[in-house]
Amino acid sequence: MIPETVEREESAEEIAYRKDLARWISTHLPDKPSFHLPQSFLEVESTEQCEFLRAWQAELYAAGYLGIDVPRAYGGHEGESWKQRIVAQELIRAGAPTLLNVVGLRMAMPTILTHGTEEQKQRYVQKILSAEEIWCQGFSEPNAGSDLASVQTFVKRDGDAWIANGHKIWTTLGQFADFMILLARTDKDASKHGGLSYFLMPMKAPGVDVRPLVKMTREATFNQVHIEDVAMPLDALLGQLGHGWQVAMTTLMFERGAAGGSERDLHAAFEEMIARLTDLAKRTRRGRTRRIDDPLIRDALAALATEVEAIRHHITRARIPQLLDHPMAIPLMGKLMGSELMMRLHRLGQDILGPSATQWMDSPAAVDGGTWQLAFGNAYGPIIGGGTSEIQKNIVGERVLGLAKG
Amino acid sequence: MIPETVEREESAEEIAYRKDLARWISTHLPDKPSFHLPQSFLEVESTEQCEFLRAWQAELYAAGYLGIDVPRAYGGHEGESWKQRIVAQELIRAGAPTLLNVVGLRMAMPTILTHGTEEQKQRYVQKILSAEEIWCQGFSEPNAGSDLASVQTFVKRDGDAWIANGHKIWTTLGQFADFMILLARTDKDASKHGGLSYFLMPMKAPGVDVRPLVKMTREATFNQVHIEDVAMPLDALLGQLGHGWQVAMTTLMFERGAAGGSERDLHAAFEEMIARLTDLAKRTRRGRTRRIDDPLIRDALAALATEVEAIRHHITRARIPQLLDHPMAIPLMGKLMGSELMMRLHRLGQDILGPSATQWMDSPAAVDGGTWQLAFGNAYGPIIGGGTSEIQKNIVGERVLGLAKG
Amino acid sequence: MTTPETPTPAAARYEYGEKQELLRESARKFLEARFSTTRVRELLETERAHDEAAWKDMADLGWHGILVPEEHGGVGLELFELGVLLEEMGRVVVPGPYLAAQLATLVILGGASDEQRAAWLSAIAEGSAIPTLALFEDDAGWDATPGGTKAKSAGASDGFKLSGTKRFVLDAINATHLVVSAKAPDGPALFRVDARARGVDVLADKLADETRRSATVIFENVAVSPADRIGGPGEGATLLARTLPSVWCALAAELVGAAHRVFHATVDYARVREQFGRPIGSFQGIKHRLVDRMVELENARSLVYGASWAQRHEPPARAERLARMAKAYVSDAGPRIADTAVRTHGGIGFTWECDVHLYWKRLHWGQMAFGDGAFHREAIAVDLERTAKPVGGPTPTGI
Amino acid sequence: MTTPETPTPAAARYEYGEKQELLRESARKFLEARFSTTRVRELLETERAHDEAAWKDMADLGWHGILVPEEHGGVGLELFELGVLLEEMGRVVVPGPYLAAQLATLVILGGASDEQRAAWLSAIAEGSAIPTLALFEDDAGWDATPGGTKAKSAGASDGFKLSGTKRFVLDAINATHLVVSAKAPDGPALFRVDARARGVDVLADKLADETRRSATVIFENVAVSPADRIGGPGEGATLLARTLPSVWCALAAELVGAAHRVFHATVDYARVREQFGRPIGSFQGIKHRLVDRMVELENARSLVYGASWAQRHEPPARAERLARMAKAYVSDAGPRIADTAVRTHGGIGFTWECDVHLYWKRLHWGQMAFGDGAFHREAIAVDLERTAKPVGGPTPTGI
Repeated sequence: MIPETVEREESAEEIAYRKDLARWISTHLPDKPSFHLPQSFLEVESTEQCEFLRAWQAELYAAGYLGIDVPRAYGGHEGESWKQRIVAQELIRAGAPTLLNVVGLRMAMPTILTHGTEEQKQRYVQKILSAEEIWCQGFSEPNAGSDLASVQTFVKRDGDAWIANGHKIWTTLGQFADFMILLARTDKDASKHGGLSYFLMPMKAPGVDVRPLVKMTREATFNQVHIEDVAMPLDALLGQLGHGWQVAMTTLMFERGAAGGSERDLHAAFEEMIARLTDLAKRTRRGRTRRIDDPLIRDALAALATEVEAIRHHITRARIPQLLDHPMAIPLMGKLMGSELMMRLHRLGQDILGPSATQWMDSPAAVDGGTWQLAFGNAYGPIIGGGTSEIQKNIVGERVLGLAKG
Repeated sequence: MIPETVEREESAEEIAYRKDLARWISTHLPDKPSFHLPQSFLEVESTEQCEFLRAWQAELYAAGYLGIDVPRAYGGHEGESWKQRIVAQELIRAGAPTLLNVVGLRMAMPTILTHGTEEQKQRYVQKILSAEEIWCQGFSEPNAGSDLASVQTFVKRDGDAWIANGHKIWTTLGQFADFMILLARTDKDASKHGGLSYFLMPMKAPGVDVRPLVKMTREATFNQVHIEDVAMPLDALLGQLGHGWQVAMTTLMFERGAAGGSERDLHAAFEEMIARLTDLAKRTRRGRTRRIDDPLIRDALAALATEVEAIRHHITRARIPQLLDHPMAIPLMGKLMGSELMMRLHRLGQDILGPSATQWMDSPAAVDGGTWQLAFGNAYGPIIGGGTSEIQKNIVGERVLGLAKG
Repeated sequence: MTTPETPTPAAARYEYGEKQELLRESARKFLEARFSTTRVRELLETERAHDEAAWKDMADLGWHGILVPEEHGGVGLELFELGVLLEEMGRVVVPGPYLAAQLATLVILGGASDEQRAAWLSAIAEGSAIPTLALFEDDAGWDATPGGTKAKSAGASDGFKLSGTKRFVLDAINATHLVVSAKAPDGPALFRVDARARGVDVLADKLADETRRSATVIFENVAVSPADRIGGPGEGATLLARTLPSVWCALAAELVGAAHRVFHATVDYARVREQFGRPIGSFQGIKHRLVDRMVELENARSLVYGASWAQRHEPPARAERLARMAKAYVSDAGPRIADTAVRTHGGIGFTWECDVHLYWKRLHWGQMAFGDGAFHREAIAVDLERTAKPVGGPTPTGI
Repeated sequence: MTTPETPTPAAARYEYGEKQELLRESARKFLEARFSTTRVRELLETERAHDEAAWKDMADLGWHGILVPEEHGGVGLELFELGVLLEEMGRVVVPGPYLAAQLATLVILGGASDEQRAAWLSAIAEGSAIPTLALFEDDAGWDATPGGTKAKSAGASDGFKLSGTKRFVLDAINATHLVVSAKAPDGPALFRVDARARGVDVLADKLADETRRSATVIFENVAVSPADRIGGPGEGATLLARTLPSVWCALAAELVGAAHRVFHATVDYARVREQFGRPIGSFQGIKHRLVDRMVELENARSLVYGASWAQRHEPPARAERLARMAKAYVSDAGPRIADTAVRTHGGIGFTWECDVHLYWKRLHWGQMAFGDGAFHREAIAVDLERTAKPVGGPTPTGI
């Protein structure tokens, strides 16, 4: 099913690609497994989930639907990047299983492609695309959350190896990962930002201890990673020694969608969310009244649909420098706007559900198996992870509006 | 008319007092003059308005309805303070003309009663009550708004006089005032807060130059006051030399309602506002639908009525120390809560009015002569004056919640 | 206008004296000792989340009979004092059927005959009878208008046969009795039904708030004796209309307790947690948001106290309006306070290990239970419209 | 997923090229030279707030005929380009009838016959004819359903006699022609009426936004020729339904310009104004609020551009939805941005001397004009409901 609203703006080539893809997805979509499938890569708990999703990603890659715009030398298809965006959209629309190796795809891969040596690119990229090697992120520490530059994990040179010691936290996929993008201090005497370096740390190396952390949703999907005398080869360093902060900023730019077309991927999810909320309001009632007939619900739904539409038009506008006050305005506000909007969409979902919003997963009285409630709780992930909304507002206020630091 | 909601909580004595008072007001309420009467003391522009309101305040005082709880020695009636609150409530309910000398009554008088010498109390208080002498406030300066302690107006001792030089701003009633409560620097070498003193400055003295400032409502009701070599007698100093900051804090506590029963006065105004908004929504329409029948208006009105009711119950609760986490919690949040709530009440008024909210005073298409719009614009006064909402939040966050200064 | 307030006569407004403060202090002591979050976390892993030993000790403290008149073995206090107790329970997110039993007791006390009071109340006060309200249905709103549940006459002496499905029945799995609304041949009726009666089927929910239990209860031709009808023929709806406001107040009191505790835990965290070399509470982004929540918390508390008092001391229309205001306000303020708690705690606030989520879930449960904000505000608007008098323009802004 | 975007074919989406940028630059240059706030303040003190010299110069620039086809003396651009121009006008809160004339021209262009176009458009392009919309009535909503205004048949050859009262007629005192909706014997109709015709009575409003003029216009048996009916018999309502979305877009574009200018003036102020020894923009209380407003401003701009383009290039239902979204969003974002401007400026922002109030008033005017947010959102909800397809649970949050 190709939504008419996208079709109208697209070229014949785009439409054709979308149609072929939709056909491929509909014939290759795996059957629902007997176990619960996570709603996103942030929620992968069990090995069976991990392997199911790994196989699905590998199939997508094999069919040419991942790494479309990555050079062939590194395992990509060297195609046009708009195709990759269409793939992301159609996967969401088809309700396909989530991609697994998203830290690899969205953070490690672009950072390696930007800062890596030729050897590093050849070594890592293809196995990220195929999900043969899973990646996790090692930035946050218990005392370095919003204040990321204060990380204390320390890496010292010892002959032909780097030796790491420290403690990372909120490590999604840590229990399955083969590698971690690691931000660590390499010089205690240098400035706070200048003493950092960026490594590609093997997770299966001796001294890496991954301990699950349980979320408020009861899912054990992120971890603490204790790093004790972990030895890494010299080429585990990405970028220059002491330039870790700059490399990490590249990663965060990609994570926050400031550097790819990820607003467009996001927009597909938001648009789908409006459709699903509208549908939910049509099939739920309060007393004898359909929720969609409640003027307060109607007003809130229309207001959120308007914001979703705004995101769509940001994408069109962002192509045109003359219509931007600051080149980074729209990209930099993406994470703030997107994560908060998704939370508000989910709050409206709860309001629509009313009393049945009190029900949890698989409760007999739950609507849609309680998945609305699970997704609502998990909506805090994107708000807090990758820099809280407060940090995002500082970044936008300082970099885009030119306001002084606090 | 005694609203049943207040009556039910009151003693027979209170009810009787309220009834007598209501009767007095109904027989003494002056006829509406030919000119526009200001909605509050913040909006007095012309001499005829000033004299009309001065006469009304004098009549209230003469009848024993002002200064009820002030000692007889200073012109008061030495009565119970609950009576003063009932007076404030009934005046609002009866739509009586506003009090004129409010800076005197709410700021200068309590500060003089707290920090003044016996002579100062005798000299000033009675004439404040009777509106014989009008007062204005001289705290803010062009470069000392939120950062009040940075005032630069300087007062130096010269023999038997204090000589003042400086520039005050936002001086409501400045054009009519006989005295100003003046916060000024007396020691440039002392600390920012320690070098301040507090004076009672005669406004009719040579060197005082009052220039009107026009508000966005077009009303010329506040002023800039240029002070050039203004000589004051030695007993113009209130409190000790160098203790001006502490004395000013007393003034602000009274202004912000933290030290009197002024939440209760406010509550009467808010309750009346809910009644008037409800009435407005009943008698206005959008198309053929009464505004009160719009579920969005109903929801907003009920939400605001709930907050108004909360203020009422704060008053009851504030009597009981065990039910307060911090003794100053409710008093200190009063200004923030009250001014912002009044703004939101007025915004709802505009939403109810819809297109006719675009009309200004006395436009033929305006509802109620455009007074809703005037009051809406003027609702910024209490939000910005006396410390903006941001300053209030700092005060509450630091003093009540114990959060560190920023 | 400016000197400190002279207290008005005590009789006219609620007082909070030694009696209430003693109750609060003893409650806090008991609850903190017996319901640490460690213990709460143990209990929520159990099927019934019901600490029977604590339940018995509460009986000794007189809590089950707090509303029950002394002649029936209770202590005969009022809703206001129940609120004090529930506020303390909310502070520790107490699991178990205490709230459910008290809400049902409020309804029973509002409608039971002398015979019924004599027969039922002492067991409630002892804690051996645990009633709960079974009022809501899929096709009926939170106003508990009886929907599809029917009480057919089963012949004059045999009483009724009850059939229907009730939703969101709090602690049904812990209850001994269900207070059920139904359409009887002679009009809306309310019945007390033995939870173990033949034809009663309890299907446990799984709640997001795991400290709570609720269920869908299906009644299939359940025999009810005429002696178990609460209120006279046709009086079921008016009886509920009269007693539900007290139920809302009690519920709101519990929620205020939870909001209070999680708010102040968050303030404490903001005072000590440092980032960028400063306590995070020193940043206005955190500070101002906490102050906004403080205002909401204080509003909620004042509304709950005022509304609880009003149920016995103000005319019914105003008492109902206040109860709805208290519930509506805490319905919305609770989740906002919980949201601020998670955000202020950052990543840790999103973990199972941190207690914040226990409160977050309780306050979101509370948002919906017995009517959300919008539901109650619509009824408040009806009342505002009814009582509004014709007046003129706006009141002054600068007073 | 991560490399920079390859542009998709230009034909499929709006482009903003040299033509548009030239228009914007020349507009900005002209408007800043001719409509400084000093000049705007002079004009608002005049009865008509209409700078006739500037009006003539605008004719030379081709602005009056920006939408008028070249064959009728115009420049034949589209709504998107009109939006660029109006955005610039909003930036300087331009007084005068330009907006009014263009809104009416949008409706005329949507329905006028070839004869009418030949007869009317060149005068509009010259600036000698100034039309305005007279659509709204006390008892009709913003959807401009004709209310009590009636066009009685005055005999077959004599046309109609128009009677009724129209409210909020923008720049009626400056207009030469009124585009009036009325109920004709053969259904809803739209007429072009000479503003000086016998029986037309213009009662000027006094607006809070003093840079604007509007009026109540009373029609009393005004003779209208059949040649002045726009659209065929019974087509008045559909014609309005088809053209009002463009009107909303144009209005929203002007408001976005005003919001943009006052927002950035506020940011500039926050960068230089110091308190407590720091620029006030360094305080998160100010900084975070400004960022919130920036997001709203950017949303509004993107919606306006997308909606303006859609009016010519997307199907009518979607074009209407987008236009309503743009107007609804700016209706609410505008006043919020204006509110932040006043608060950030502090006391000075509340003075007549400071330009902030000019924008504050314009944006509050704009909130209500041609339908407020809630009005348009209700229609958006109808469309959402109509187009929704049955689907399942939520989409993922972490994508």
